[in-house]
Amino acid sequence: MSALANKNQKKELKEVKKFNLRKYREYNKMMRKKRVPESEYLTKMKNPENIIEFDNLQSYFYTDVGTVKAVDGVSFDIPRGKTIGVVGESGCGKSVTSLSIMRLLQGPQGQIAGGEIRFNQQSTGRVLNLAKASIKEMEKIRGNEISMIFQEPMTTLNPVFTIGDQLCECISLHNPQMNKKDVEQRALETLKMVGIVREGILKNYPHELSGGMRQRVVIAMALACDPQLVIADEPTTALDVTIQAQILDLLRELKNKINASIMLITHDLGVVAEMADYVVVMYAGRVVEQGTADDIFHHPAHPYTIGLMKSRPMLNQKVDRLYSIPGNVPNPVNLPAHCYFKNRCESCVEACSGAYPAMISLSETHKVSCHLHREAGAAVRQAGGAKKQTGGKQNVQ
Amino acid sequence: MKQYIIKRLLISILVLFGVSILLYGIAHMVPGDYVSNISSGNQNITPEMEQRMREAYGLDKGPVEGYISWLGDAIRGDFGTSFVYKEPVTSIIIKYMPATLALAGISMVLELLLAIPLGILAARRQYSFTDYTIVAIAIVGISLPSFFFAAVLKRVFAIGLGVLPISGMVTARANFTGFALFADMAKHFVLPVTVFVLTSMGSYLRYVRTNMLEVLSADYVRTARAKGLPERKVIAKHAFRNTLIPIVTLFGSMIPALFSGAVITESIFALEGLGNIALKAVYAGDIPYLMGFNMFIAALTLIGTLVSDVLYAVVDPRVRY
Amino acid sequence: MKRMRQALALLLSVAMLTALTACGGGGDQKSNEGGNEGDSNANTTQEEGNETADNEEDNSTEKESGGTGTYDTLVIGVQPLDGVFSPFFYQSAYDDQVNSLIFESICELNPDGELVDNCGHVEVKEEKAEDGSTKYVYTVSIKEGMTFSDGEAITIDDVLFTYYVYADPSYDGMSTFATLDIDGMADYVNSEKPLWKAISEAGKENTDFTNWTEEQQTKFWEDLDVAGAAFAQEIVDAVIAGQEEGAENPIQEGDVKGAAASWGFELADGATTLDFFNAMVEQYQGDLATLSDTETAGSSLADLLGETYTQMVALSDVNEIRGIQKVDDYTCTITFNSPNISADKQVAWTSIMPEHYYGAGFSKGNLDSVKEKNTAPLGSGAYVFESYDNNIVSLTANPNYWAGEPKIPNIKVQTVNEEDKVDLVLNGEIDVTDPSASTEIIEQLEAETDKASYTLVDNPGYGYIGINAERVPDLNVRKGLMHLMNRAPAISSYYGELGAVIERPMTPTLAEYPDDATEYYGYDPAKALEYFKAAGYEEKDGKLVKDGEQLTITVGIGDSATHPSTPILTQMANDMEAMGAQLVVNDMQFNILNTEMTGGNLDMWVMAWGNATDCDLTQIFGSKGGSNYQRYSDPKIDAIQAEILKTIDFDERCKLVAEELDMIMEAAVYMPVYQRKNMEIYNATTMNLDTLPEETTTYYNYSKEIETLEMQ
Amino acid sequence: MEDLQERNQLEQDEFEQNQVILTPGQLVAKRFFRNKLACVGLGIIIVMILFCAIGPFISPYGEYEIFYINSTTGEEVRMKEDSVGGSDMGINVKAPISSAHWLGTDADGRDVMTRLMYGGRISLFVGIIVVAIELVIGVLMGGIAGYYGGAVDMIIMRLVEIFNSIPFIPLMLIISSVLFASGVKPQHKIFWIMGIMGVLYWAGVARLVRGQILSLRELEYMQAAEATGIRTSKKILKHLIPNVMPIIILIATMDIGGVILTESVLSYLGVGIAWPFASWGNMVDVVKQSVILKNYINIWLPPGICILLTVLAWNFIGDGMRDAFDPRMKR
Repeated sequence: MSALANKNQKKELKEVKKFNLRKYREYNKMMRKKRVPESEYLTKMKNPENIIEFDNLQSYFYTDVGTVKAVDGVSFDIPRGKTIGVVGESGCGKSVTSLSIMRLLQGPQGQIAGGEIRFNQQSTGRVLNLAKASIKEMEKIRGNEISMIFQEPMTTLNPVFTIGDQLCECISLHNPQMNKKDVEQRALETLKMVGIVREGILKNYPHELSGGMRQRVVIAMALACDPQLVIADEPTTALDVTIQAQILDLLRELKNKINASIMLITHDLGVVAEMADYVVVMYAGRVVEQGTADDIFHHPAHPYTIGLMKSRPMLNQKVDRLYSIPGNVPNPVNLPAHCYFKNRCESCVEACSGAYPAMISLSETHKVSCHLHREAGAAVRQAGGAKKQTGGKQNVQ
Repeated sequence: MKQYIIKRLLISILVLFGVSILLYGIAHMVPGDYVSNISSGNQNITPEMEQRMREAYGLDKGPVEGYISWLGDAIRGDFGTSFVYKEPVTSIIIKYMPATLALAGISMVLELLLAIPLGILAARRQYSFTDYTIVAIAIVGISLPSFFFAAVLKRVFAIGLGVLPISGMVTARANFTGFALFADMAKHFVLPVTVFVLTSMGSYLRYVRTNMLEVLSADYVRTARAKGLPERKVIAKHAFRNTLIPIVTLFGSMIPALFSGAVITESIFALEGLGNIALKAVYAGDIPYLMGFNMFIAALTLIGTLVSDVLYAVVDPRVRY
Repeated sequence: MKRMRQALALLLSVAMLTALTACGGGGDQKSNEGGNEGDSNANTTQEEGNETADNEEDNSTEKESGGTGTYDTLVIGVQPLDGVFSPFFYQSAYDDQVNSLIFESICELNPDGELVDNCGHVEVKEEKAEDGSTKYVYTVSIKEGMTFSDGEAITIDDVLFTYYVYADPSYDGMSTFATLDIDGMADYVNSEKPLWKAISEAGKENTDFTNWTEEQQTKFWEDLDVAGAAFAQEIVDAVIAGQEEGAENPIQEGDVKGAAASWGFELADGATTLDFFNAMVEQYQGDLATLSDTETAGSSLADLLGETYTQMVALSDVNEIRGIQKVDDYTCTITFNSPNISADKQVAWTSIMPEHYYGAGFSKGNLDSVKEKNTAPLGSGAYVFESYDNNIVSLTANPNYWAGEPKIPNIKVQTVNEEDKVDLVLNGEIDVTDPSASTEIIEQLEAETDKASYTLVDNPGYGYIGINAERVPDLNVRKGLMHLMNRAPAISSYYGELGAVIERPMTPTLAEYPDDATEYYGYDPAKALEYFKAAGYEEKDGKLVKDGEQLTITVGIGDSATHPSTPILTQMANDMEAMGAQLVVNDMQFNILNTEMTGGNLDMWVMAWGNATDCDLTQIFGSKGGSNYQRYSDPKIDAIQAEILKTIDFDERCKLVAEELDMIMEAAVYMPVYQRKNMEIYNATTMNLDTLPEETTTYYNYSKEIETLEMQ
Repeated sequence: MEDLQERNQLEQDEFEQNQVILTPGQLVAKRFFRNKLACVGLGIIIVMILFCAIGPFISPYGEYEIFYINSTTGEEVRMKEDSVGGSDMGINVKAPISSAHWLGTDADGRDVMTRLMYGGRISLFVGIIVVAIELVIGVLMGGIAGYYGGAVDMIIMRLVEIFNSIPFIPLMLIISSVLFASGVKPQHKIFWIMGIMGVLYWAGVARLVRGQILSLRELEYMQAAEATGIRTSKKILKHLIPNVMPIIILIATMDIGGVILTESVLSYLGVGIAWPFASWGNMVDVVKQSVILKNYINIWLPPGICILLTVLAWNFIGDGMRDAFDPRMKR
């Protein structure tokens, strides 16, 4: 019996490998293609007010044990000039979503398998599907129109180049018309903006700076070219608490100073509450709830969101024990057909064993993917007669 | 930095001292007494003559006495006179060094020139056909003894096809001068260098590949990409500079390997270099030369290690001495 | 730091550039050269060759590859040179090959190995001396009007200088000139001795106190008693310590008589160690040096005497050898005290060395200035030394050569590997070389006769297996071992036509070799077992034992993987194992085998002798012979050897030699194995083979007529 | 509510059952066997070991048995027979491939196939023993240096430098000359050579192990272990050794191949495994005779292939091990 199972398992593994190999080959072929005709990636925004629209994004990792669907059918929008918070446990696909925008998934294992990421490029007035755009196009966008702040300031800076080298590299790359002096001037300005005013900072190596300083440099690098969208991927996780506060202050300050959208990825609900206009809650590679900060914090609808809120320590509440959601995230390789949260859910109903729940609008801005709210959603639909829904596709506004 | 180098040099001298004791002790145990060697084939040599020769070569001294007198001379730069060549050891080393240095130097540069780009290429294309091919060739190269490669290459290219000379350093028949001589010598070096490169490139290549793989998955490489740097530049600047760090540490260990390898390669291709002579010296019991040669390489190795440590500081700003 | 980095970058790029140009250059050269060598007559390749030559701006290449098709350089392939190009101090035969081109000797060997005139002449005359003894006077003369390659005239003084260097007390080269019994030679060579030797040799009654005082002498004899007693004590201790546990009559502590008896000396009861020592002195007839060397049980007598007696004393200031006299500018005489069949070769088959060049700074006992010229030889031979680098010795024709300027303008002597020799000739890289012959090489050469030709001559030496008679003292055991050597199949399959089994330990190239000798010990394991049993060995539990010890023989062989005698040992080991005995085979590097053999640490060894020029076997088989590694001495052999050396009549000598060889065979210490052929191959595409000597023998090859050799 | 809990429990169990928890060892093994090349390597080694261990029992010939041939009848005669003394006997050298000699005979008239089996025993054995010795010394010295630091470290590291500065081949040549003279019996020489190679190689291992231990000491859990005040022996046994194991296993697999090559080079230089014993190294060194290289491919190619495959296999295994332990681990 077990031998048979073993055999089956082996056969399966073999097939996985074969499949992966095909995927890798496809990927390498795509990467090697020098020119991608514009028509393949030009598209239209659903709402020109948005800067980014995720439409059924699927980012998979083809590993030896099987395909890991890290992001599976995520759809939400980032409006221009707004801050959007993406929350969820580690491994829920937040970072993969952000890396997908930049097309920085570690290939050939990690690839965007489907869906669109529509980017409203202001400088050219075009709308690009970033999931398909040519690498050339991406290189123009990266660091220039969309920039990213990573979570580990210790390792995100190259240890063998000076701060100046790394900062100026970014500026001169996207502003070829600037001469060396201007670039340096600009670098210093940006540094000043993030609160670093120090003699000879440009000549310093990363290891000569403290963690907070380094994170400021990383932020400066992200802001150096006046991006339209800044993706901050857990910018404070790796820092001391006091430094965290400083960096958050800085981000909040910058939010007002620059005219850019911010996609803030974090598992810290407090940060989101303070900064975000909109919140997206992700679980196991899918969006389970989305809405304005007010919707999510004051009227959480999805049991998972509720759990998250409960597990937050409150200053003015006395509890014996902090709440924690029981159970574990399901195995990302073999995801069940039913709602992924079912095993951990305290308020399961009959329907939960059925198909994965569709997105349900609770209000104009508030959407949730849970069988508990089927009726409520229907009510809204009837009342508002609002937009049509297809599959799990949803818009924030 | 200066202080560090001085300290290292002092330690190196200490180490050299230890090396010399070890070497002298072992060399002195060698039974192949030079005098009995040269006299045994000659029917007419009498025991008295042998004794006289032994005294002349200083072979009648004990190990401690011998070592002290050797050390005393060595400190003054006198490593004695080679039994076989009847010339001061230092001048023999100087005379035969160019061939070995040329062989070892060119091989080393070529090894690095091939190992680094190929290693990077393999890492970039991990799990691709290119990757597998490069790694397979590299591993086959380090899976066969060098003399085997040498014999086969010689058979194919020199004897079979006749496109390259079989052995030696220059074409004896032609009196080449100037550039022609240089070209002629280069031609004679093609096979030995190929053997060298084939048989040792593999380990460096794998080393580069592993390091590159690690660097490629590093956060700062992602950062560089996120800045919008073209992939070429990401690899050439950000990744490469970081792979360089472990590579320079290889520098020190390459030198003894090269010289040890030179012993074999030089003897197969009849190149008159230090290694070939060392082989002869072992067979003939030429203790002064052996001591001089081994000390020379030990010193070179220590210098190599020092240089690689200094280079380490050059390529990695985090390292400060 | 920044500057350092830049420097590094610069350095690296320079290195790369060099490597690249080197490779590029190599590649270009390749194609041209290949074409040139492949077919030097085709017009197209000729043009290519010309182009190369033009580009290279090199005269000699142009000459070589330009239309005429002639070669001006002969390339001789030799095995690694030591670079000691001096007839005085060379050690390798290959260095000597170079020397023979640069230096010219007075007389030479003809194809039959007889000494004939070259640029000089030697003759011998018996003379009665005043004291009634017979002296043998050799008169050496050289041609008049010869010059060295630098134009300096050659006179007999150069010859005398050569003799004096060979005879110098500090001489450490290969020549044994200093051991010849030339009148006054001993006084000249041994003019210095350690004090203790000098006093002891002078004897107790000595009254000549020029070199030491009377007190010193008396003190010495007193000290000698003390040291002698200590010397004997050491032996006694060694004997007692060395006896086996539980021997029947153990020698008690302090029993000098017993110990001496086991050492081979009969003493009276209650003898002291001093008595023991005196007994030894008596046996050695006062020759303390030999006594000390042979009997010692650890310390030498000199050690025990102390440092005062080891200092050297000059016995006399002899600055000339009485027996060597200059007659005129071109003649000299050498007077021998005793007859010596090889004396003519010793005095006349020697290179003439320019005194004006090598003699500067030479004084008795100091050869440093002569040695300094080791790498820059100058002589009167056919060729002049130019340089030695990149593995190649460059020589040019000597216009002053006495027999006329050689026809080939340049000779290059290149060191090559033994394994590459044939291919190098076939590829056209070298012209003449001497690979070790094998049937496969012959086959290969026969298939390409248009490219190379070869000659085969007998090697003036032979391979043998020796047995140490001290370690294997029982004649029956030695004979048994001899009967286990199955030589014929091994030699026939290794050498084929190129070697033959020989039956007596002397090279058959010598005229005195008894050609009618028959097999002395045939391969016969049954007979061997009989001999072992006769020696007292018995079979016990499948083992051949005597006194509880298994018959075990240790044999040494060098480079067994390619040795012709290897199968003999394999078979022997197998047969001995079947009998219950053991053959321990040690595969050693040649130099170690040598040391072990000379040190007497092997029961049996496989070796070869080379370069024999006369039938004097005293060094090998004489009881005092320096190469008597089998450690077997027989007064009868000594006597017959002495007889042979004095027998000038050839037929008589042959008879004696045959008798001597039979005696040696009977002693079962030497098993002659093979006599092989030496091979020389010549490049047929570059050399004019018609100009090679008509007859090539062991003693005569192309280099003897190098001046008339021509290229194509 | 209870119902829900029960159900949850059930599903949780199911979940855990699906998600097989593997021990680190199993994980390594699993990753190792997923590497195809490593499996091929392991296969080659097993085949080679079987070939060399069992082969000699099957082969009808001895390791150094020579074969005679009657030159008139062409009949082959074995060494043990009485007729080998006959006058028309020659040795059956360099015989071609035949049913009696599957790979022919070598230049001394011995069966190549049989020698290949015996030679493999020696080559594989040398590789494993040398590595074992270098590991024992290297781990001990490196461990002491890394663990105690200070003056001990200083002295050991200087020793390491001394051993690193000596060119291996010239030294090995000298040492094996010494060996001959010290009266080592030929059948024991191999053990001496293994011992000496092990002793000469320890320095590299010591440096790696020391480095590893130094970096381990910096790790949090080590400091935590120290803070809890556990005994030194326990600290070494439970924390240091298991963490040094991967690097030790890596060195072992990588070096075995290298040692096999070195043995062949020593044989080539005439100081390796002594006659009459066979090793792949001394069998393949006949390539230096161009006559054999050219005409008798059956003599030199089989041992060459055996060396190539074996060293290749060890390399594959080493690579597989490295990837299995930690895909990012460097040497």
